[in-house]
Amino acid sequence: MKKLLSLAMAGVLAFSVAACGSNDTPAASDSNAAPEAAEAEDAEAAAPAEGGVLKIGGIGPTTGGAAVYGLAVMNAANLAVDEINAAGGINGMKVEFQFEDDEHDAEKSVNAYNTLKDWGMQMLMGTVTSTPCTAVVAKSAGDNVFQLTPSGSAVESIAQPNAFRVCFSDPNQGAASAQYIGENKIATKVAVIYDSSDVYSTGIYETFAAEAANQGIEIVAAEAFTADSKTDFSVQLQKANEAGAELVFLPIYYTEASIILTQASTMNFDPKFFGCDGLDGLLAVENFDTALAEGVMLLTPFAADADDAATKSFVSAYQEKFGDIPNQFAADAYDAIYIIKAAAEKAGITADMSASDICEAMKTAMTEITVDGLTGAGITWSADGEPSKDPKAVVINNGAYTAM
Amino acid sequence: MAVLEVKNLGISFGGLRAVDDFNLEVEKGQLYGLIGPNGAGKTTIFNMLTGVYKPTDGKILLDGEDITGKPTIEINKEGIARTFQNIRLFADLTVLDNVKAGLHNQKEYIYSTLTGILRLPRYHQAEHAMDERAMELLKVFDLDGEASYKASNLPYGKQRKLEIARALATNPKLLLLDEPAAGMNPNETQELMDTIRFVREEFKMTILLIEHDMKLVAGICEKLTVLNFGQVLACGETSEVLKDPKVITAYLGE
Amino acid sequence: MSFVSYLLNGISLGSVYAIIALGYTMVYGIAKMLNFAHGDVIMIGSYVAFVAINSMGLPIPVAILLSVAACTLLGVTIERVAYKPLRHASKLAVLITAIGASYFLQNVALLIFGANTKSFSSVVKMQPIQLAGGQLNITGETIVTVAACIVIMICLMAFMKYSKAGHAMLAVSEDGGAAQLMGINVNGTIALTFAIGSALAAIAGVLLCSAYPSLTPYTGAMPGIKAFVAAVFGGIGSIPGAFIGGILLGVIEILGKAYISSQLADAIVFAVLIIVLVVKPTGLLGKQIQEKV
Amino acid sequence: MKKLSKTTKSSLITYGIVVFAYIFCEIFMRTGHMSSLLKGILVPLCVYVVLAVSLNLTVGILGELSLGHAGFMCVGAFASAVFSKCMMETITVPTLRFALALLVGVVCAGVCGVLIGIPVLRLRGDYLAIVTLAFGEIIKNLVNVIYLGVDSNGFHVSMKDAMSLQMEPDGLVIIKGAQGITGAPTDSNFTIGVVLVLITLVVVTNLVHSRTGRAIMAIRDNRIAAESIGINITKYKILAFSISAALAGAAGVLYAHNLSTLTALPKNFGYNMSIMILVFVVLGGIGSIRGSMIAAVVLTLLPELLRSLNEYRMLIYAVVLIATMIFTWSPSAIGFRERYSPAKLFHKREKGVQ
Repeated sequence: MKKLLSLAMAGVLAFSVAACGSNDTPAASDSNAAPEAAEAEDAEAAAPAEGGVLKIGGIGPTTGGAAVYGLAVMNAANLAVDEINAAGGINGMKVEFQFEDDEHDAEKSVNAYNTLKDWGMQMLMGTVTSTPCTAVVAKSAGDNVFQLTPSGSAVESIAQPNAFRVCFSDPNQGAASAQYIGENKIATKVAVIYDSSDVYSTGIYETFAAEAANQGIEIVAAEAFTADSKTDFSVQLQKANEAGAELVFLPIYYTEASIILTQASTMNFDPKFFGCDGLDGLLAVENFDTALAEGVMLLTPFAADADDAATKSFVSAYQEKFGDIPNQFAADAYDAIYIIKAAAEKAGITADMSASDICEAMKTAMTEITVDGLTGAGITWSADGEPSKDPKAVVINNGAYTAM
Repeated sequence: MAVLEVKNLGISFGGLRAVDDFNLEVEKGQLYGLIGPNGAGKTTIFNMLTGVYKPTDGKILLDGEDITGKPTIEINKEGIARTFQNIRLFADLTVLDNVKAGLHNQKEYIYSTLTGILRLPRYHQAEHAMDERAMELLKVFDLDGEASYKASNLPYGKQRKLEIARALATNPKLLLLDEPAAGMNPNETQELMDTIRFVREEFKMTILLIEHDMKLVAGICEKLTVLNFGQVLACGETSEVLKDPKVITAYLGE
Repeated sequence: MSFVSYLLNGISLGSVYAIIALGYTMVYGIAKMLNFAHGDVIMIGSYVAFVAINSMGLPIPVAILLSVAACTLLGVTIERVAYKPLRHASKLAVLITAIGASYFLQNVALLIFGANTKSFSSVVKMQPIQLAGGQLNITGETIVTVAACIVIMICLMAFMKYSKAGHAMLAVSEDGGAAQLMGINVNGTIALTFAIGSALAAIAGVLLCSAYPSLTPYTGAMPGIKAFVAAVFGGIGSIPGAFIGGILLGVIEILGKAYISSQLADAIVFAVLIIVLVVKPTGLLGKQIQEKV
Repeated sequence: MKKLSKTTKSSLITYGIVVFAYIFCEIFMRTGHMSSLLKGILVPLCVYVVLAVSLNLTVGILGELSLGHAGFMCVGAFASAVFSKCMMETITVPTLRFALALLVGVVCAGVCGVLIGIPVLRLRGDYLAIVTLAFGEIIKNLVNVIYLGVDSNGFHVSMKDAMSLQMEPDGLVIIKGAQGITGAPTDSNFTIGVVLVLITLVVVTNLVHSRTGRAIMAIRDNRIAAESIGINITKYKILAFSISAALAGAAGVLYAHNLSTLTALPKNFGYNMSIMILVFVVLGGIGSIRGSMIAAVVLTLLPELLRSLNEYRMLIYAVVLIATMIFTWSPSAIGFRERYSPAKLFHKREKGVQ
């Protein structure tokens, strides 16, 4: 057995050495690697295409419990890349997009990032989930690689100057939700059901609770669940009910929300429900009884059944290609690719630039562009990476989003 | 003076009286046999003597000191070592390590875990001394040639011997042997008898043994106690006890 | 009143755990292995039922039967391919293989059915019973699950007690080698156990997803672990133990959430398990095994 | 005496492999021939090697199945990360800070090992396994709800949320519940990792070949016999268990100082991770230190090398796992191997002697 393993070990080593020997990374490699040589190699690789090839990497979970988000991002990004390439690329460059799995794990995410670096990635669109994003941002900042996360919403996820995001930040969403509820006098007694083992959920909950105090909202019950006990929500609902909550705030994802809505209906508990962008996708759950979601309000930048042409064409293209109705993650990713395109055009990125030069140019360009995307019109960015866009509050009416 | 003195020992399991009013006195250097039909309670007595079971009543004195109901480890430290009916070796350890494990509590070989991890001089010195002592013991049982074998790879007879060697390594005052000849052929049994005698002489050991092989019992035991249904049936010099009609009936039936 | 209501919710959740635990404990009792893939067989069973009902439009009883058949086949296949070659190997090796099987099933489901959540429509068409003027609410799913659980438990116990195959299972569970010598087909018996356990998994899956209607490739994993805990809680290998363990686990989880802390629900469940095992090392109804010296 | 030199030789080979691998990697890294992926994965490899070797102490040497090893890693990781984050300003020498953090992590994990070992080790077999799993999950759950902050008034702890810490405005939240710890210094590097691997190997191999190790293995092989020769079962079980826990804590420290973010997700500190480590141990050969080490390296690299398979990656991984288990453990496969193994030709004589 030991011999067997030693053999395997030798094989693995040989494999990896061969692999790394053959494609020494052109972009963002060690500081001591000669830049001229790297550039030359890059240009050589780019020679076949007319304006060269721009290599964009993507990272997110495509296996494991969070796969649904990663797969949506991967699919939508591929869709956007195909469209862009069909329309002549960015600055005449053909875009190559490669997506790596991180299993929603920080360490795996860094591995994915390094794999992409070896591939020659010049910009990164990722990562999909917050914690891995925070880990990867630390690495990409060290290498000075431009990073745009579609959906990493934690504050720390874009703590570095090279990182930007498409979605709202968690505090932003929490505060916006509280403000919206307070300003529109939707409810004064609010219960919160959140996932205490999840970064996104606790992040929103905390700022929501802080802002609620300013808005004259009383949080009558704050009940948690965890990744390990998210089968049954009867207790949380009953507590909310007994505390007299008029509204239940759900800073969680739609998978759990669909159970919460079902259980609330069976126990005849009928408060208003209010959620954030994580709830988007609820209506697209296969076989979900949309009557249950009637009246649910959510702050979401994206609605799959919106009437504008961009959303319509995106949704139909996505559905045709992948069979599902795209959720907000997909929309964020689709936007992310187009944002990269806009910024790259603004910055005049060319394929022979090093990742570090691209990053510098992109950082400036990001603060100068204004993008109309699926997830917001006239989005602009500040230097700290946060997007400025208005959250759209929608309410579910007759199984469809209606603007509020 | 008696090395082992057992007074009115008894144990009940639930309603079952497994051993009742058992008395025994083993003198220093004696080779004492405990015999009786299957289920008579012999091994139960061994288990009480070694602290595996706590007696319901009665007293066990070792060298005059009361050890009744003490935990097994303490009793071993006080000086009782045993072998088992169904061999219990440390199967994945080497023959040598089995004996060295037996030397675990011997003062001259003790060193701390940290000493072992850091391999301080004391470690080398103690391990070396242990190796020597263990090899000595193995030589007694003619096992020195197999010192580096895995214990489970030894043939059956040698495994029984190794168990005795391991028990002796704990430097006991009293050695309990539970059916040492079980499963041995006549030649092996003969050899075993010689070894037991040799051990008694060499180590000035007091030995109490359970055995079914009457040839062995008659050959080496000086005194016998016969147990039947948990009670003492007869007790005394080997030759006399074996002639006792009660004993013959118990063994052969009416 | 709220306490009674929590209790009912606890029983409702517990009955789902119990029905999964029954399958777990069957397999453990006979094959003496922790079948970590059991939770994932449940998930596959749910998907089969989902596809049968929603895509193929089959009537519910047919869909359930199809799911049972599929799971039985799956269980026996896994046993044949992954566990049988390791019958006489270290227990740990089988454990790892079971984990491999679990990963395998999850990833197969991910590839076939995709990662998107599917909403399972309940197979129970019973109206909820309202007591105390609507303050207490017993759902049809709860009633059916508890009833199914009790029926299955009684059937299993009767099967073990009166049928020839049941006797063979008991014999194999006591001593596989001796059973073989007595002319019992040990491999056949173990395969039958897996068949029964997996058939139960299908029913458990359908009921799990009826009560908590969201289906993903990872739906089975956590309930599987919880049910495993429930089985150990009740004394693994014991059929009534699995039932009691499951119900208790559900009740403790719900009451812990309700009265202690909803964040610490998992810790509470596991802490109770530890206390029970420290006091009673083989679970509530487990057999005490004394090692003979 | 021949035997002694044999075990020494074996451990020297193990150390040699590590040192050789280190030099090999350093050369490739310095000359710029190593891929970023491999560079990035070197420290995690050390983490997993330490974990596998330490779990082997519990599973292989003590002979008890533990499914909660990741819990100890979690304790070590969080304790040390808290320490490092607090001391970021005070101690500015990264290596010194890491060494002290290591001490903190190891001690905390070791103490947890003792506390958990006392109730757990009374149980046997699968019951013990499930209780270790339970403890692992409890640790993960607790870490997920702890909020810890420090301000001018000292430390504040809450189990609810960051608001209830009631800190002064100058305060710094160190652990933010599920959001974990971010911004702890990334003090670990490959050299430190390798040193830690070597320390672990030395501790475990020396322990195994000492009086203590013999006692532990005696308990594993036959508890009743061990008791009969005066070996204190409880003491040595807890000793082995807590040393194993402390080493897992060391791995946790390395883990925590490798990335800038630390959260207790089911993936990294839940039972999934515990099982992952167990897979290393079983695949490497229960009780074989070198085997654990190699298996940890191979199985950590495998999913990365399978990346080109995209969505089939984890599927293939599962198949490889099952296939390897059957190949290495199934009696018929063992027979097949022995008949056709090239190694057999060389070892024919050696076998004949036994």
